[in-house]
Formats: sequence, C-alpha cells, structure tokens
Amino acid sequence: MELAKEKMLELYRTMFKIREFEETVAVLFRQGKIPGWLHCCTGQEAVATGACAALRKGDYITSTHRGHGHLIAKGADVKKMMAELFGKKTGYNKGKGGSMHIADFSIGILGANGVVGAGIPIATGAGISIKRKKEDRVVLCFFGEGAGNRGTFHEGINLASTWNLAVVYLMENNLYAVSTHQSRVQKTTDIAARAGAYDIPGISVDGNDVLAVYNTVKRFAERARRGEGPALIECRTYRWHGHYEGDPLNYRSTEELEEWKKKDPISRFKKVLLMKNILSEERDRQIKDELKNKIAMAIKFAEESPYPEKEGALQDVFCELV
Amino acid sequence: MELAKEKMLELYRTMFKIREFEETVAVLFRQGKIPGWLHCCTGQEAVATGACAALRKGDYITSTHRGHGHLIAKGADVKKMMAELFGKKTGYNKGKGGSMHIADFSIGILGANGVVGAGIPIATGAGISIKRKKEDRVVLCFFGEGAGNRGTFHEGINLASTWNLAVVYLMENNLYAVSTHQSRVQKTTDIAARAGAYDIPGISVDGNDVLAVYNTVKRFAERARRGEGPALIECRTYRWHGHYEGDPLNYRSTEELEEWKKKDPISRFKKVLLMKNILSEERDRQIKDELKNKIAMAIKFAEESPYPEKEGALQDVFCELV
Amino acid sequence: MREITYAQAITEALYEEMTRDEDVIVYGEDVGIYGGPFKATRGLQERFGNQRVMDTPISETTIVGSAVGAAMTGSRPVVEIMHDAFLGICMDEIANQAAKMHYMTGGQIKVPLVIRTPRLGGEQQAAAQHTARPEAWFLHVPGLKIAIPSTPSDAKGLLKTAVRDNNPVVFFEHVLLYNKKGEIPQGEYTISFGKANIIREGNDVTLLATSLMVHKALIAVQQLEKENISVELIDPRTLVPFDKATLINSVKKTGKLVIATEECKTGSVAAEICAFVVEEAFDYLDAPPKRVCGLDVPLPFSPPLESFSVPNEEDIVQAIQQVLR
Amino acid sequence: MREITYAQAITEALYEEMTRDEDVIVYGEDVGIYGGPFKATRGLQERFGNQRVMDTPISETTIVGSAVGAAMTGSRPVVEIMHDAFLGICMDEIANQAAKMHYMTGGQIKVPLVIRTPRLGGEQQAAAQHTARPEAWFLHVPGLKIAIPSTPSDAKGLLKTAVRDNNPVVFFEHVLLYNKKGEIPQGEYTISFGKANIIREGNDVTLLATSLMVHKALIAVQQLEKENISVELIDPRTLVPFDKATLINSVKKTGKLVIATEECKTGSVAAEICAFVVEEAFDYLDAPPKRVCGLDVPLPFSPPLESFSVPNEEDIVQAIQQVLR
Ligand SMILES: Cc1ncc(C[n+]2csc(CCOP(=O)(O)OP(=O)(O)O)c2C)c(N)n1
Ligand SMILES: Cc1ncc(C[n+]2csc(CCOP(=O)(O)OP(=O)(O)O)c2C)c(N)n1
Ligand SMILES: [Mg+2]
Ligand SMILES: [Mg+2]
Repeated sequence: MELAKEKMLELYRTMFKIREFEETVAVLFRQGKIPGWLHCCTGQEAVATGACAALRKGDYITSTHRGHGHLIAKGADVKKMMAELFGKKTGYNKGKGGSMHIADFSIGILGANGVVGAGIPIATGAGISIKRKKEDRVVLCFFGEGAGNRGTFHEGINLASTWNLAVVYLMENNLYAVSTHQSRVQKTTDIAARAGAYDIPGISVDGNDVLAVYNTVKRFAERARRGEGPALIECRTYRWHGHYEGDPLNYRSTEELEEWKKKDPISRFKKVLLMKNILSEERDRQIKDELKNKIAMAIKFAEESPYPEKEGALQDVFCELV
Repeated sequence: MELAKEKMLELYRTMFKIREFEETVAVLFRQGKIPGWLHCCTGQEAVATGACAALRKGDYITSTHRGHGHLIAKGADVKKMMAELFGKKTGYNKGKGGSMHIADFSIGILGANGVVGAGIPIATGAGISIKRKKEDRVVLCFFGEGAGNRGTFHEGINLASTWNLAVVYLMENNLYAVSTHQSRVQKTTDIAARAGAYDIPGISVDGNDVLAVYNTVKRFAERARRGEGPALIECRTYRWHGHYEGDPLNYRSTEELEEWKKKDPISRFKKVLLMKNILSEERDRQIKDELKNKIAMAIKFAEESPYPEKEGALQDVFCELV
Repeated sequence: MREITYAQAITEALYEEMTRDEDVIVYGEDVGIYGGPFKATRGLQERFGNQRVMDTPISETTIVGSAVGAAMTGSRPVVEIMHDAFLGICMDEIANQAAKMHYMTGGQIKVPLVIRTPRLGGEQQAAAQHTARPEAWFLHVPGLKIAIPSTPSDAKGLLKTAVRDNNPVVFFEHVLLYNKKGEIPQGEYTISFGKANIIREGNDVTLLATSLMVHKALIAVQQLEKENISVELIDPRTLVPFDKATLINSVKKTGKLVIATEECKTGSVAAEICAFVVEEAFDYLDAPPKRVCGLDVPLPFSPPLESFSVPNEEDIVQAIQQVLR
Repeated sequence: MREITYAQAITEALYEEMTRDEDVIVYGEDVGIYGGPFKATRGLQERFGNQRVMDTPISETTIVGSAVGAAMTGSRPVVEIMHDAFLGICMDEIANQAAKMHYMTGGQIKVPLVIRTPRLGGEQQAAAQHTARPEAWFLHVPGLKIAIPSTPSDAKGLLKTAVRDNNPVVFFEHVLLYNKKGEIPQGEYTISFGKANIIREGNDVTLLATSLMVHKALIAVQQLEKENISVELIDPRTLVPFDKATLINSVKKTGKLVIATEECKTGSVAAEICAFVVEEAFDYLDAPPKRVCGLDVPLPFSPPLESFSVPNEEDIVQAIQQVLR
C-alpha cells in the first residue's frame, strides 16, 4: 500500500530534521558549547524515522545512548532537547540528564538510556502494563546490534515471548559497537536465528530505506497490537560519525564510510520523492530552510535559557508525590 | 560403535552409586544429620553418568546446586563428599562449602555452584585457558533448563561460539525449575533453535538413556577437542524427588512422577545389560552390595570425622600462596 | 489482637494492597502456583489470577528491569528476588535504572517498585553464595528506600507503605523470622518509613539492631537487666529514610552506642550509623560506638564455622559490657 | 626519573607483566584494536596477539564470569569493565563467584583475577548512569582486594602487584587522571598492597584521600599551609588490605581526621574509615572525624549541578578549618 503524499513528505522532513540536529550539535560540541558526551546518529536517520512513523502518539519507545533521532522521530520538541544538551533548566530533564537520558513521558518516550541493553527489559515491562490494562498500545524498543549480545536481550525477549507482550524489538545494526565490528563478537548475524530462540518472527530490512523500515515496523506493531506478540526487527545501517564525537576512528576505513555514504537514506529518499513528483527542488530548499531555522531557534532557546540553580541538584532524588 | 563390556558395567555401577548416594543422603537429611539444603538428582543419573564417562580425567566440568551425580560420575571420592555434606573437616572443602559448593580441582571438577546459570561463563572461561595453552582438554558445563533463561546462557555461549572454545554445554532438562514447568517460562523448547542463535550444533537426547547421553557427549566433546567449537546438548529427564528435600511438591501430579519412574534409567539399563549377558542378577546383587557398602563406609567416615575448629572460619578468605 | 506469622503478614499486606489498587502486581520466581519459596505469596495467584501474580523464568536481571518499565507505565510491581544474596544479579537494574530514573529525567518519571527479598543469613547452613546480607550496597545508592522489618506487625505495615510509595523500595525479609508470630493491629494500618521503633526504653546504653538481630538483642537486653544494666533498644525499621533524630536523642541520653547487624562488619550499614552518630553527637559520647556484626568472611557451611561467623546475643551482651566499662 | 602519564603507567604495567608471564591475558570491550576507550591498553594486541588481548562482546556479566573460569584454570586474566558505574552488571560474578571461590572450596581453587575499571566521576558531565563511584560495595565483600591509585607511579606498581596476586582485585582507575604525568621509578618495581603513602607529613590534622581526591587534597594542603595549618596527607592506595596502622598512628599524632573521597557520602568507604578510627583511636580524637564526600544524589549532568555535587578542594579546606575550630 502506497503511503499518502503528506506522510511521505513527513518522513522526509523528519529525516532531515534529525540530520540537521545531529550535524549542528556535533559542531556545538566541538565548540565546547555542549558538555559531556555526544553520540550522533547521522546516516541512520531512516531507522528512527520509519520506525516511529509507524507508531501512534500513545505508543511507547525506549531509546539508547544514540537516541536523538528516536526522540525527534517520536515527536520530541527540539528546543527542549537542545536545552537539555546544553544543561539548561528549560531542558526536558531540567538539565539533570543530558543527551543520554532525555525522556518525554507525555508522548511515550520512556527515555534514552546510558546502559547498553538496559532498555530491553524496560520495554518488556511497559508491555506488561499494556497487557494487564488491556491498552491499545505497543512498545518499540530500540537498541544497537552490540546490545544484542547482552544477557538482557535474551532474558527480556524471552519474557515478552512467553507472556505474549506487545513489544517490537528493533535492533539498529550499524555494524559497530564502539570500535568492535559485529563479526568479531558473534558467529551468526542471522536475525531470524536469534528470534527463533524465542519462537518469534525475526526479520531484517535495509535500514537506510525509510519506507522499508516503516512498512516492517508497521506490520509488526499492528501484529503486536492485535495481541499476537513480540517480534524482532533488524535494520541494517551505518553511522557516519565516530562512536562519540572525538572518536579517533582507528578501526574502520574511509572507503567503508564512503561506500555507506552513497547509501545516504536522505538523498536516496529525495530521489524517490522527486521521481514521484511529491517533492520539487524548490520545495526541498524550503523544507530544509524551515528546518534549519527550527534548529537555529532551538539553539537560540538553549543558549538564552538559564542554567539550573546548583541547589537543584538536591531535588528529585525521591519522588515526593503521593 | 558398541562399548566395551567393562565400560558398560562401569556406567551401570556409576548410576547406581549416584542413586544410592542420593537416597541415603536424603534419609540422613530427614534425620537431621546433614545440615543446610539438599538437592537430589534421583532419576537423572544417566545424564551425569553418560556425560562424564565420555570425558577424560583432565577434562573439566562445572556443576550446579544439583551436583552430587556430576561429581560422582567425574570420579569424586564419596567419602570426602559425604564428609563435606556433614560439614566435617575432612570434607572436600573442609566443611566450608557443603552440598552446593563441592569441588575437586585435582580431577577437573571446577565446582558445584549455588547460583543458577553461573557455571556457564565459568565453563567458558576454562575454555579460554584451554585454547590459549593449546591443551588437549574440553569443558563440560552442566546446567538445568531453568538456567537456560538466564542472561549468562546467552552471553556465555555467544562468547564460546565466537572464540570457538572447547566447551560442551549440557542442559539437563528435568522439566521443572523449583515449581515452574519449562512450558510456562519459554515459548519454544527446541534446543536446536536456541543453539542456532549462536550457530552451533544443538541436539536433544533421551536423558534417561545412558548410552545415548554417552554417545552424544562423546561426539561433541571430541569435536570440541578437535578445535571445532562448542555445542549445546539437551538431555531430557526428570527428578523424582522434590526440588529440595522438604519440597511440598504442590506443583506436579503423582501420575506424572509415576510415568517417569517407569523410565527409570537404572532398571532400564539393567535390562539391556541382562539381555546382552553383561550382567547377571547375581552380579547385580554383588555390585549393589559393594556400592551400598561404599556409601555406608562414607557415612561412617563422615560421622567419625571431626568438625572444623571454629576459628577456621577466618582462614581461606584470601589465598596466601604466591 | 490477632497473632499471625511474619510470612502471613507479608501475604496479608500484599492481599490488601492488591485488593485496594489493581495496579499492584506481583511477580518473581515461584511466587504463583508454589506460593513463594517461603510461602509468603500463598494464595495470591488463586485470588488475583495470573495477570497479576506471575511466575517468571530465572531471569533476575529482567525481573527487576521489566519491573522498572512496568512501574514507569502505570503498574505498581512488587517483585521477588528469591534471596538477597542474588541481588548482585540485578544490581545494575536496581542501582542504575530504578534508583536514578526519577532524578535523571528531572522528575518526569516515577518508579513505584518494591523488590521483596528474603534473607537467609546465618544459622541455616545455606553457605556462602546464598548469604550475602548486602543491604549496605543499597544504602550507598541515592534514590532507593530500604525497609528491613523485624516483626509481623512491622512487616505488614511497612510493606503496605512500600507498595504505596512512588519510589523504588528494597524490602528485606528474613527467612528465620517467617514463622515467628506476633500481634498485629486490627484493621487497616500502615507504618511510615523513617520512624524508628523504641522497643525498650533505657538509660545506660543505646542498642540499635535490625531484622533478626532485634530478636537477639531482646534476649541480650533481658540478660543485662539482671545485671541492672538498662538498655534502650531501637529498631530503625527503615534504613532509608533513617530516623536519625530518635537515635541521636537516645545517644545523647545514654552516651553509649552499640550497633547490632547481621552483615559483615567492614563497609556495613553499622559503619554508616557509627559515622553519622560520631559526626552529629561526638560530644555526647562517653565511649566509642561499637559494632556487633558478622565476621568479614563469606558465610561458611559447617555449623560450628557458621555460628562463629554470625553475631549472637552473647556478642551483644559482651559489647555492651565493654562500652560500659 | 622518567615522566609518563597514568594511562601509560597502566599500559607499561600490563606490558611488563604480559612479557614476564604468558598466563597473563587481557580482555574486555574495545581493549584490542581500539587500544581501550581511554588508550590504556594501546599497543598490547599488536604486541601480544589476539589470543592474549581480546575484544569482547558487550557482555559484562560474562567478561567477569569467564575470567573467573579462566583464572581457576591457569590463566591470569586482567579484564576491563569500561566504567566502574557498570560494575553492577557483573556484581554477582564479582561478589558471589570471584570473591568466594577460594573460601567456599576450602582453599582448593584460586582466582588470580584483576578487574580494571576506569572511573568517570564528576567534572565530565557523564551523568548519572556513568558515575556510580561504587568502591564501597566491594569493600563490603570479603575476599576481594581493592586498589585505587592516584599517581602514575602507584598505578604501575600496584597494577603489577595486582596481576601477581592470587586473589581477585578490583582496580579503580580514574579517567581524569589518565593524562596526568608523574615520575616513575627506573626499571622493575612493584608496590605492595596495604602500604599507605604519607604524601605530606604534618601535625595539626590528618587528611586521608583517595584517587582524584588526592590531587584536590594537595591543593587544599598548600592553601592551608599559608594559614600555618600543617596537614598530614595520606593516600591509602589500597582499600583492601587497608593500612590501618599508618592512619591510626597519624590520628594519634594529630587528634583530628578528615576523609576526602569522591563517592556519595552515605554508606561510603569514608564511613568505614571513620568507624574503625573511632573504634580504635577514640581517646586520641579531639574532634569528630569529618567526611568530605559527594552529595547523596545520582550525579546530575549540567555543569553547575554536577560541580555542586562532587567534593572539591574548597570543601576540604573548609572541613579542615572546621575540625580545627
Ligand atoms: C552495559 C554497557 N557496557 C558498555 C557501555 C559503553 N558503551 C556505550 S555505547 C557502546 C557500544 C554500543 O554499541 P551498539 O549497541 O551497537 O550501539 P551503537 O553505539 O552502535 O549505536 C558501549 C560499549 C555501556 N554504555 N553500557
Ligand atoms: C540466579 C539464581 N536464581 C534463583 C535461584 C534459586 N534456585 C535454586 S535452584 C532453582 C531452580 C533451577 O532450575 P534448573 O536450572 O532447571 O535446575 P534443577 O533444579 O531443575 O536441577 C532456583 C530458582 C538460584 N540459586 N540462583
Ligand atoms: Mg552498533
Ligand atoms: Mg530443571
């Protein structure tokens, strides 16, 4: 089934928004304006975008240390994200979390997570709530291929499979965990084999093809919503930047990077849209200017926002609400 | 290939030795002579026996909370085992370990283990030593089907598969983890599917058929010895006793137990031996008397042995050897 | 007053809270059909069904990890980790997820989670791997509350409070207490966190004890009474929040402090108590506070070794005699 | 004397020990090709090959668990857990396997294992999940040794000792120290565990500090010197074994103690130090020992929040001024 034009354009806009966000924060980081660590997802935009477009607002996602794309795609406000990255009081987490811990509970973002693989049991647990409350929701659980070798992968998916929970596990395979190529830490990369261990569907898609991601996630999210249980989806992609900004990148070749750059999900999708006459070069420029402006405004917002008062560090250790 | 008569008799003797040991310690436990907890493997003797018979003295095993059978089959001294169960100074661990922690390093027994699933990474690590030192050994790693749902299963086997280690993982599937039937905690029980996740062979055998266990473990142990990597073997069996002595057993039917008792690995193998004229009823009585005597002597040894001096509690926290 | 066992008190608390609030769910290994390894969840699955009382695989990491996710999304999970000695398996989920989620998200997300965990401790020959007694680990994790009841009445009242709390609570039960009976208030009641129980008033020395050690302390107190030594016995009941005021006031009165806990001595909860009392009441102390704790050894199996390794009433008596010297 | 960085000191120690003893192997996440996330294992894989220096999957539980098995069978593994904040993931393997194996087996099995773990701590905006500073957890586990070097020279000498030790050692390195240079003795040397370093002798107050806090303490000491306050600065270098004698002797001389550690205050290593000093030297103390530690909060991300949450040289100065008042 062909997507509506507007939805197609929306996918395109979202991918570009993520790209612009990541490229901008990478620069700000180098300039010392963003403290801490930064893990950019440039090159992987189609995964977050296609996957989240297949969800509803009330659906949940769990994200990772490389989470900006997931959050933007799920509808997070880039102003509050940027302010959080700057450590400002107006940020999503009042400056307490930073890049690796952004959450927006109001739109189902259960949080980025600094511990690789930790989101898998958390997503499973959200599935427990959904099932008990008979809610019309699904959980989408993002994690990297590196996380797939943690015990949490096995335990979390086994539980969801046994209890038939509405969770879609999405492995974003960008081939590397920091410096470590997937082939050096597991013998098989056949996702169906890994899913088979839990008797759930396991399918691999081109993670740089936003429509393929969208369609696949849609299919398994709807399946989960119907109560038919979890699934495991692998999206094959590549990160253009280092593991973190500042990574010496001594573990991969520039040739490899160049090969993958040719598969840029954004320019690839642009060609499709141009061909289908959904986009023109002019409209493209408009869209991009608009989004660049949006990110620029976010920076302005972040820069002009105040830092939290230092005593705020003592708040929120415990929830005082009854 | 048919086994030599002597080897066949040896299997029979070992199974009976385990049975006699377990039935005796269960009584001693009820009498309050053995402190702590006791997890008996009555009914599962063919697994330990067949598996360890396929090993050499220099090979390693890791065992579990239900480890008496594994240890006896690997050649442990029942006197020292019994003394350990009694908490005596002459026990394998000087009374410090008890049933769940017996080790005999001199014959490759790397220890029972009180933490379900903990032996899996430990066995993997022994495989690391073997590989680096180019030793002619294998590791046999025993664990229950319940342990198969722990993260250590996934991580440990993945590592062994990736590094091609000489480890045979043996899942002793007695259907229950405490009160919990396997079917209630995992969707698939297909061992090949679980092994497939690591691209290693996965095979299931009748765990009450000592020759089937022997042949299968032999095959995969030799394969591992040749440097062809790990394998996963499931032995389907059943425990006759409760999870521990004193278990209220409110989770399974006596019919189920009776069905399994009909598949008693010992009387079943006895029939085979009688048919093949390897055993006579008379020889059978002799063997049993001899082994009963051996266990009785072990009890005597344990009973007559002194308790450790209480100050010994302060020793062995650290290894002082250089 | 009714008398029930500590195990029954746990069951009653869960029963009442599950009846009151359908968001409360209970899961863990063997908590359903089996009724819990120590019968503390007996009857709950029959009553509330298997969507609210679930047996899990042996997956401690995911029991707690999933409970964090369930708690974030409108459930109030009460999960069981079969022995406190296995808490290391889910340490990251407790310390890095449950404890920090509210803070990291700037207060957006709450994690109303209870981790019930039966302690084996000494006297059962459960040996080293089943007897860690690790409450000090959790004391050192900001964002966790810790309850450690010593009586049926406290167990029930504190567990009900734990279930209603919007923060993660580690709830230490004691296997040697499960069959102990005690009086229980009629009807609905809860016990607030952070309110110590002054079990005996006294003037000569303050004795702080937790969990099983409260019972050993009581024996010691009775013995010392015969020597005309008047002991003030305090059970803090929760370690976080800790009722510092009650303890400090008592120390100001008696000038002497003995702390009796079952854990290994080095790096213990008792160390923290000693440290803050010294910081806050140094000038009132006539003698250094004394810790009566387990030896710094993994618990050995053999009865004589084991009983040498855990603190008992005699050790408490001696410690008190020493600080009074 | 040569000057090298703390990171280079780690590499040198590993290089020398791997050269000396082929049973020594190194593995962990990104320790091979990448040379370690902080370059502390740079060049080792090239030199010793990928049978002795291995990159692992992201499997902390099995990194430590397998290292226990390797150590039991004739290897001497030095494994890396990328940040000390992730030690909770392998807590059971450390506390229930590595630490107890020798004891449980009645001395049959030894576990010569080193777990190197870089600490992020404060000042790097690494946020809550990357900054646990959990050494107190391990202090409370009998059977583990703990090293926590503050200088390149100590890092090298202690790591070499750790590799040769037949017991499991948790070895805390500090990311903020990796690039710090320091003088290093020529040729082969080791530093024994359990020998504190008296960095500065002094008479007015004893200041005990660990890891990064040693450097902040030095700044504080210099500042206080100007006020004619003479501080005795002690770095214990290992927490287990702990050189109690050196500390107690110093306290007997000065009558005052300040303890400066980066961890959260409640349930800290500093609490234990305070407790045993009070137990053993109460009569010599003119003032209560004072702890300068981190706030009891998960570390927040934003710079002003974070720097408020970790202790600094100013806090040390103030604490010393207070105990001298
Ligand atoms: C449990 C854990 N181990 C190690 C780390 C350090 N670390 C952060 S990201 C990362 C690599 C993750 O790889 P992958 O899951 O493939 O995600 P990617 O970075 O490729 O998006 C590692 C090892 C961590 N954060 N958590
Ligand atoms: C990690 C861990 N969780 C829970 C327990 C408590 N426990 C001891 S044995 C057992 C069941 C193990 O089942 P399985 O692996 O099938 O072995 P079996 O008892 O059937 O031989 C459990 C849950 C434990 N010892 N370790
Ligand atoms: Mg990756
Ligand atoms: Mg079983």
